[in-house]
Amino acid sequence: MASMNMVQAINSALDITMERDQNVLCLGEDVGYFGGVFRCTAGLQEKHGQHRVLDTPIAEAGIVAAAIGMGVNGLRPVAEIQFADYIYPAFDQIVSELARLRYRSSGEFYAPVTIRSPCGGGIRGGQTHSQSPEGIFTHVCGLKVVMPSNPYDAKGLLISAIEDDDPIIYFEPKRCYNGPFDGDPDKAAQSWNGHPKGEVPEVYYTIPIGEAAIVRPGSAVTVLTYGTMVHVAEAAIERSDIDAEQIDLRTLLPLDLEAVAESVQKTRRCVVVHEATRTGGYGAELVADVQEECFWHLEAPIQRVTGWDTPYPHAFEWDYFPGQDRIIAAMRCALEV
Amino acid sequence: MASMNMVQAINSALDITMERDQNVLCLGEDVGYFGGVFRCTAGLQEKHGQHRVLDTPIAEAGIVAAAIGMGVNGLRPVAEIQFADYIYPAFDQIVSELARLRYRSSGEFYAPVTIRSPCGGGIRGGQTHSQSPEGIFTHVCGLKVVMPSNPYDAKGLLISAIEDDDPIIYFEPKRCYNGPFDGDPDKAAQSWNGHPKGEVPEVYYTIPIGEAAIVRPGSAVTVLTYGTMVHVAEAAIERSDIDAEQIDLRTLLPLDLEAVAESVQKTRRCVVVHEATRTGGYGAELVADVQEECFWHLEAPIQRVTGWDTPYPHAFEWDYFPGQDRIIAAMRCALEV
Amino acid sequence: MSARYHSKLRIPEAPFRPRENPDYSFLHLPSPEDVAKPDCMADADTIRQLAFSMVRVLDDDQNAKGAWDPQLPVSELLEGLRIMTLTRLYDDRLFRMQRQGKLSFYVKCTGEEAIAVAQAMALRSGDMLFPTYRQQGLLLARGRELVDMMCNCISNSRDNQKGRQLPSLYSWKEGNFFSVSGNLATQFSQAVGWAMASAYKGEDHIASAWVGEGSSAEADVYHALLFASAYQAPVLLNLVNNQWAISTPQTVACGGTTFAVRGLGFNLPSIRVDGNDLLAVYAVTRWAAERARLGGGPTFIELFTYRAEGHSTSDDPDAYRPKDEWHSWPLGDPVARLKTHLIQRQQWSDEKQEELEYTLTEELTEAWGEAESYGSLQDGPHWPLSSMFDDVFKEMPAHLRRQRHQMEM
Amino acid sequence: MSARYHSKLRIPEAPFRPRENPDYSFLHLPSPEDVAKPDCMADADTIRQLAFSMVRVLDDDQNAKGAWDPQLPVSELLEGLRIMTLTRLYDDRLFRMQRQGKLSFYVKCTGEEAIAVAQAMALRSGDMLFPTYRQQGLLLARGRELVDMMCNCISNSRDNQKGRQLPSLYSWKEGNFFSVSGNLATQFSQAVGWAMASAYKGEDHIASAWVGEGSSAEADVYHALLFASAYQAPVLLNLVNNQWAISTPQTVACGGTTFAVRGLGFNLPSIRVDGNDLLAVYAVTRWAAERARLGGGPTFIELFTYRAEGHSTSDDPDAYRPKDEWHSWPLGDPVARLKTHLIQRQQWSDEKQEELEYTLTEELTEAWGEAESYGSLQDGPHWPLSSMFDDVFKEMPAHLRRQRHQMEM
Ligand SMILES: Cc1ncc(C[n+]2csc(CCOP(=O)(O)OP(=O)(O)O)c2C)c(N)n1
Ligand SMILES: Cc1ncc(C[n+]2csc(CCOP(=O)(O)OP(=O)(O)O)c2C)c(N)n1
Ligand SMILES: [Mg+2]
Ligand SMILES: [Mg+2]
Repeated sequence: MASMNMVQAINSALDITMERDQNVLCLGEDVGYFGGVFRCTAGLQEKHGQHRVLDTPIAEAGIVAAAIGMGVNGLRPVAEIQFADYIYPAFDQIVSELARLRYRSSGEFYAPVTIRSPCGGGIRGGQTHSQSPEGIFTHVCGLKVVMPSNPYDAKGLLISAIEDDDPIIYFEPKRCYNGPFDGDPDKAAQSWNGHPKGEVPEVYYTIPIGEAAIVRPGSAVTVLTYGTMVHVAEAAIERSDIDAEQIDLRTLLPLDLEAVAESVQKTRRCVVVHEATRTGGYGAELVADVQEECFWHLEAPIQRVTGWDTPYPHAFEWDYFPGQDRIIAAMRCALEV
Repeated sequence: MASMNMVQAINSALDITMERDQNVLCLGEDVGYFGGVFRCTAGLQEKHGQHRVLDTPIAEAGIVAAAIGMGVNGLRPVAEIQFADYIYPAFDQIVSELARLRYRSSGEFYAPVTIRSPCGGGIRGGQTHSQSPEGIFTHVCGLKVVMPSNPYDAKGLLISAIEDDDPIIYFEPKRCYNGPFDGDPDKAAQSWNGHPKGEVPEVYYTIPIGEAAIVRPGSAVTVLTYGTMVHVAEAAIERSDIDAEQIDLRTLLPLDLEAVAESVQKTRRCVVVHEATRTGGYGAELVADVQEECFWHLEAPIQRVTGWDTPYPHAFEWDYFPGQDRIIAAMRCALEV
Repeated sequence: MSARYHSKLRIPEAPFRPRENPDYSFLHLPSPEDVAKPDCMADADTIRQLAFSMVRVLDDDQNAKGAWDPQLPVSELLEGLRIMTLTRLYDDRLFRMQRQGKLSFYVKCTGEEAIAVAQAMALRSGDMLFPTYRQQGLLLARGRELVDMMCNCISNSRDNQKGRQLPSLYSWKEGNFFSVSGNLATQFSQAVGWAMASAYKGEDHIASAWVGEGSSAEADVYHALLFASAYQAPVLLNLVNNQWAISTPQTVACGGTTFAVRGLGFNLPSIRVDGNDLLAVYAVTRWAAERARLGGGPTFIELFTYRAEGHSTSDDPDAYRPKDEWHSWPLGDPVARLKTHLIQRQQWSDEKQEELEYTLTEELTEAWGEAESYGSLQDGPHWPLSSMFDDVFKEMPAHLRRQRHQMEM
Repeated sequence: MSARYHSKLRIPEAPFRPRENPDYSFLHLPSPEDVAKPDCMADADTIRQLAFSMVRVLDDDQNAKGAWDPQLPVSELLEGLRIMTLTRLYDDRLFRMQRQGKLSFYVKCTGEEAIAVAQAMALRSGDMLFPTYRQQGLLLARGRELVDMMCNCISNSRDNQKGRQLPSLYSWKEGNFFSVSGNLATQFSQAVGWAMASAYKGEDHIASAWVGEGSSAEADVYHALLFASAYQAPVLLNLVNNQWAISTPQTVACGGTTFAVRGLGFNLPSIRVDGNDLLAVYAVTRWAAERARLGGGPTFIELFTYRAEGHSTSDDPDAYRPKDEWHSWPLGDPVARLKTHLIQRQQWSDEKQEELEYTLTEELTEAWGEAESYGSLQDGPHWPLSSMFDDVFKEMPAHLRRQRHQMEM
C-alpha cells in the first residue's frame, strides 16, 4: 500500500498495464517527453520508451482515429484528450466509428481503445477547461463511460478499462486529482494523504466496470453522485445531519441500476447530483430510470442538482458549481413530504 | 393555400426568406446545382443565383465554420447537413463555437445560423442514414432544437428559425417528407395531399419557436411526441380507442414545458415517444421534467417508447422502429393502475 | 424583391453540365515515356514532379511504354482482365437486382475497376485494406466468394454482418478487408493507426486506404496525411479522383491544382496516376508498397479516373452532368483498354472476352441463386431477430438484455 | 516484464531537449536579397518557391535590404517599435500580476511581437481579425485601451466579456477583433466564412486569421485552406510557427518540410517569412492584403518565429527544452532588431528606448490601478451575478429564468 493522489494512481495503472502487456501504449498531446499537462503520464516515456508513449499532433480526431487503427491491429491504445472540453473534434471518430465498429462488422473488427480525459470545473479554467460532457457519451450506444472519484477506484477502474475489449471513455474529475474536493473553495485544499481511498496498492488490481459503490449507507434519501460531486455530497450530507444513503456510480454506462433501485426502494426518496449542465444531462437518465424502477416507492419528486444551463463562467465559478448548499436544499426538498 | 409535401414546404420557406432578405443564403453538399439529395433546395440556385446557393466541399465542419463566419459578418446562412448521421464531424464547431459564441463574447458576436438536417429512419437507410441525434444537441446550452412533423409547421418553423438570431438545429424527419408515415411499412404510402397539415399557404408566415401543439385533446393519458412519431402515435391512439391527449412538441429546446405540464396534470399519466435510442435520449429529459412538474399528479410511472440502444439495423428496421404496437402497449401500461 | 448585393465571390464550377458538350482536351496527359521512374526510396522532395504529372503505362494506342511498365507476365494481365470483367458484371447484376427490389441500395464502380483490381494484385494478402464503398474489386481480387458478397448485400441469414449494414458496405476479416463505414473518409486516418501498429510490432504488413476526391475534404484525410508523415507509417493513401462526388464536380474539392499535390505539404511522395490503366496503377502501387515495406514510409497516390455511372441507385446523373459524359473521357474504359492491349499482343481476342463474360455471367447467376436460397432482404430468413442486440458490446449488459426481452414480448 | 516488440516506428523528435546545446545552424536562412518579390497578382503556381524559402528584409546586421523592403516611413517604424515595446511590457506586467494571484492565467507573446504589430499595421481598420490567444499585439496596435484589456483579464465589473472568459481570450467588437476561442484553430475556418460574406456583399474588407503551428493539425485549418481556395475568399491565413506547442516541438506537426508548403496543395500563394522582422512581416502582409482586395483571393503565410517564454503561466519550459534556448535562436529578438535598425539609421537611441520603456511602464501602472478600481477577480465587483444567465440566448427562455430565480434564492 502506498499513499497516492489520483494522478499517481492513474500513472500507476498505466505503468502496470504497459509493463504487463506490450500491446498497451499511450498517445496524446504532450503526454510523452513532458508527461502530460496534468502529469498523468510522467516518467512513462522514459521508462517504456518513445515508441510506447507518443506525443501526437494537436488533432483529437487524428488521435482517436490512430487509436482505432491500432486497436484493430491488436494493440490496446490509451489515448489522452488533454481536456474533456477538447474531445468534440474527435466526436465523429468516437461516435460513428469507435462506438459502432463492433456492431457494424458483427464482431469482425473492434478496437479496445481507452480514452482518458480530465473533466469538470472548479479550477478557474473558464468555459473551455471545465466541462463535463459525459451526458453526451452515455447516449451513444457502444461506449462505456467511467468516472472515478478517488485514487483507489481510479487505478482499479483504469486497469479494467484498458483490459476491456470495448471502447471506454474514462473521465478524470481534475478537481480531485490532488485531493477530495468538498465544494468549498475557501477551505484549505485537502490532500489524498490520509484519506482511506488515497491508500492504493502499488500492485495490479482491478475494479469491475459497471458496479456502483455505496459511499455511505443511510435510510432517509438516496443521493446519486459520481466524480467530484461524490465528495461535495458527502460533505453536504455530513453537514446536514440527514441520514442519506450516498452512492458513487463510478461507471455511468452500463449503469448499476440494481444498486440504485435497491437503495431508492429502501429510502423512497432520491437526489441526483452532477456538475454538468442540467437539461439533457446524465441526471435526466437517472431520474427517468429511477422513476421507472421505483415509481411505486417514491414519496417525493426526484431532485436534480446540477450545473446551470450556461457555459462555465470564469468569474462566477462558485455560483455555477453545484455546491453543498444546493445539495442540502435538494435533500430537504426531497424529505419535505 | 396549396397542397405541399414537407420538401416543398421547406423549399418554399427557403425561397421566401431568400426573396425577402438578401442576407439569407444556403450552403451544403449537393444543395446547389442539383438541389439537394432530398430536393429541398431544388430550383433555388437557378432562381437566386450561384452566389446564394453554394455547393460546398464534403466537410461538415467546414460548412458550419463558414456559416458561423458568414453569420458574424451579417448574413443568415442556412447550412444543410446531408444526413443527421453526418453532423458529427461538425460537432466541435457547433458545440464549442456556434452555441457559445454569443455567451463567451457577451453578445459582441453571434451567428444566426440555421442548420437543416434530415433525420430518422424507416427508409432502409441502415445505421448511417437513420439516426435521430437530437438528444445530443438538447444538452448543449446555446442551441435551439426544432423538429417539425408536417409541411405546415415545417414552413412556419423554418422561416422563424432563419429569422431567429440564435443558432438553430432544425431536424427534418425524412420519413415524413412525402407523407405522414404512421409506422406501418406494409400499408400503401400516404401523401400529404388531402392532409390538413399538407395545406400550406404559399406566402410568408411563421410559427413561433418554443410552442408545442396539441394534436389531439384527450383525458386518459398524455402522449408526448415529435417528428415522425407524431403520426405513429396518432395512429396508435386511433387504433387503441384510448382517449389520449397527444402533444407535438415541435420545438425541443426551449421546451414548452407549460403545455406539457398542463396536460399531464390533467391526464395524470404520461407516455414519451421518440425514435432515438433510449438511454440518455431526449425522452429522459422529458421524463425528468414531467416528474419534477407533475409528481403529485402522476398515477403511474411515465413510460418511454424509443428506439433500442443499438445502432439502426438494416434488416431489422421495423423491429427497431418504435411502432404503433409498442406505443399502445405503453399507453395501456400507463393506464393499468 | 429586395436589393441584391454585387457579389465578388468566386464559385467553383463543373467543367460541363447537362446539354453542354463535354470536351476534356484541356487535360494535360503526358505520354508514358515522359514520366521518369525514381528509385522507390528516393527522397520525397526530389520527386515532387510526380504530383503534377501523371504516371501512365498504356499509351493512347494501348501499348505498354515507358519506365513505369511493370512488365507483368501475361497470366497476371489476363487475371487482371478477368477480375475487372467480373467486377463489372457483378455490379451490373446487383444493380439490376436492386431495381427489382431485392437490394435496398447499390453502388457501382463502373469505369474504375482497374484501381481496386490492380492495387489488390500489387499488395500482399497480409496487407490490410481500408476501402470505401467503391472498391468491391478488392474483394473479388482477393477471392471473396460471390455468394458471401451477395448475402452481405441482401442481409440474409448468411450475411457475415448479420443484416446490419447497407449493401456495398462490406466487411471481410479473413480477407483483411476492413469494415466499410457509411461515414466518409473515417477509414483514412484509421489506416494510419493500423500501419503505425504494424511498424510498432516490427511487422512487415502495410495498410492501404482509399478515399474519394469529394470525401478528401473531410478532416480525416488531413489527419491521415499528417500522422502518416509524422510517424512515417507504412501506409498507402489512395485518393480516387473520379471527377464527381454525387452531383458535385471535383473542382469544388481540389483547390485548382491536382489532388496529389496535397501530399507535398507533408513531404510525402505524391504520385498522380492514370487510374484507368491497370498497368500504371499496378506499377505505382508496387513502388509505394515496396517503399513502405523497406521503411520508406507512406505514399500519397491520386488515381485519376471517371465515375461512369450514377453515384448510386439513388440518383440520376443526367440531372447534373452531360449524358454519356463518360464517352468523352480521354482516359477511356479500363476494361476495354486492357483487353485491347492484350489483343494487340495476341494474347486475347474478342471471342475469348465474350466467352469469359458468358462464363462469369453463369457464375453470377448461380451465385445469386445460391445467395437467395439463404434468404432475401424482404422475406428472410435473416439472422435471428434477437441478434439485433449482439455486438453493441462484447458482452451484453443488463439494459440491453432487458430491452431484448421487452422486444421479444 | 513481457517480451518487447522491435518497433520500426519513426518518432519525430525535438531538435534539442534540456541539457543539450541548442545549435540552429542547420536552418537555411536566405539573405534578404535572395528572395524575389513577385507582383501581388502573380499566379500562385508561378511563385511556389516562396513557400520553401523565407522572406526577410532586415539582414543579419539589421539593415533593410532586398525587394521586399516596404520602405516604411520612419514614423511608422517608430510606431511599430513603440507598440512592440508596449506589448512586451504589458505581457511582463500581467504575467507578474498573475504570479501575484490577480489573474487566473496568462499567456505572453514574448519574442513574437513583430507578427501581430506588423500585421495590424499592414491591414485596414475595417478588416476583421480572427486571432489566437497570442496576438494581443493586434489590440495594442489597434488602440484598444489598456484599462479595457486589463479589465477583461481580471473579469471585473468593467470587463466587456462580463467575466466569462479566461485572461488572454479577448474580444473587441468595435476593433473588429473576433472573440478568441479556447478551442484551438476553430477561428481559422470561420474567418474564411467571414471573408466569403464580405465578397458576397461586394465589400472590400478582408479577413485575417491566425493559428499556431501546433494547432495547425486541427481539421479547421484544412477546411480553411480548402474553402478559401474553392471560393477564393479574401482572407489572410497566418500560421505562427513559434517552434513549440506547449512541450511539443514543431517537428511533430510539420511533416518534415515547411508549413507554408501546405498551402501549395490548394494552389494558394504560400509565403514563409521571418516572423521576427517587423519589416518583412509588414511587407508580406501588405502584399497579401493587396492581392485579396484586388480579387486575387487568399494567401497562406507561415510566420517563422520562436516562443521565447513558457506556453503560459501554467508551465515551466525548462522541463522540455534547453534553458534559454531562445538566445540561440538565429532570428533574434524582434524588438531588439528593429531598435538596432533604427539606431543604425540614426533615428533612435538606447536612451530613447529607455525613456520609452519608462513612459510605457508608467502608463501600464496607471492603467492597472484604474483597472483594479473597477474590481478584482477575487473580490469583485464583478458583473451582477444574475448576468450569468444572459447571452446564452438572445432572449432568456423560461428554463433559464427559472434557474436564475433558483440561484437567487
Ligand atoms: C461524413 C459524410 N458526409 C456526407 C455523406 C453523404 N455522401 C455519401 S457519398 C458522397 C459523395 C462522395 O464522393 P467521393 O468522395 O468523390 O466518392 P465517390 O462517390 O465519387 O466514389 C456523399 C456526400 C457521407 N456518407 N458521410
Ligand atoms: C482543441 C484543443 N485541443 C487542445 C487544447 C490545449 N492546448 C492549448 S494551447 C495548446 C498548444 C498550442 O500550440 P500552438 O498552436 O503551436 O500555439 P502556441 O501556443 O505556440 O502559440 C494546446 C495543446 C486546446 N486549447 N484546444
Ligand atoms: Mg468522387
Ligand atoms: Mg506554437
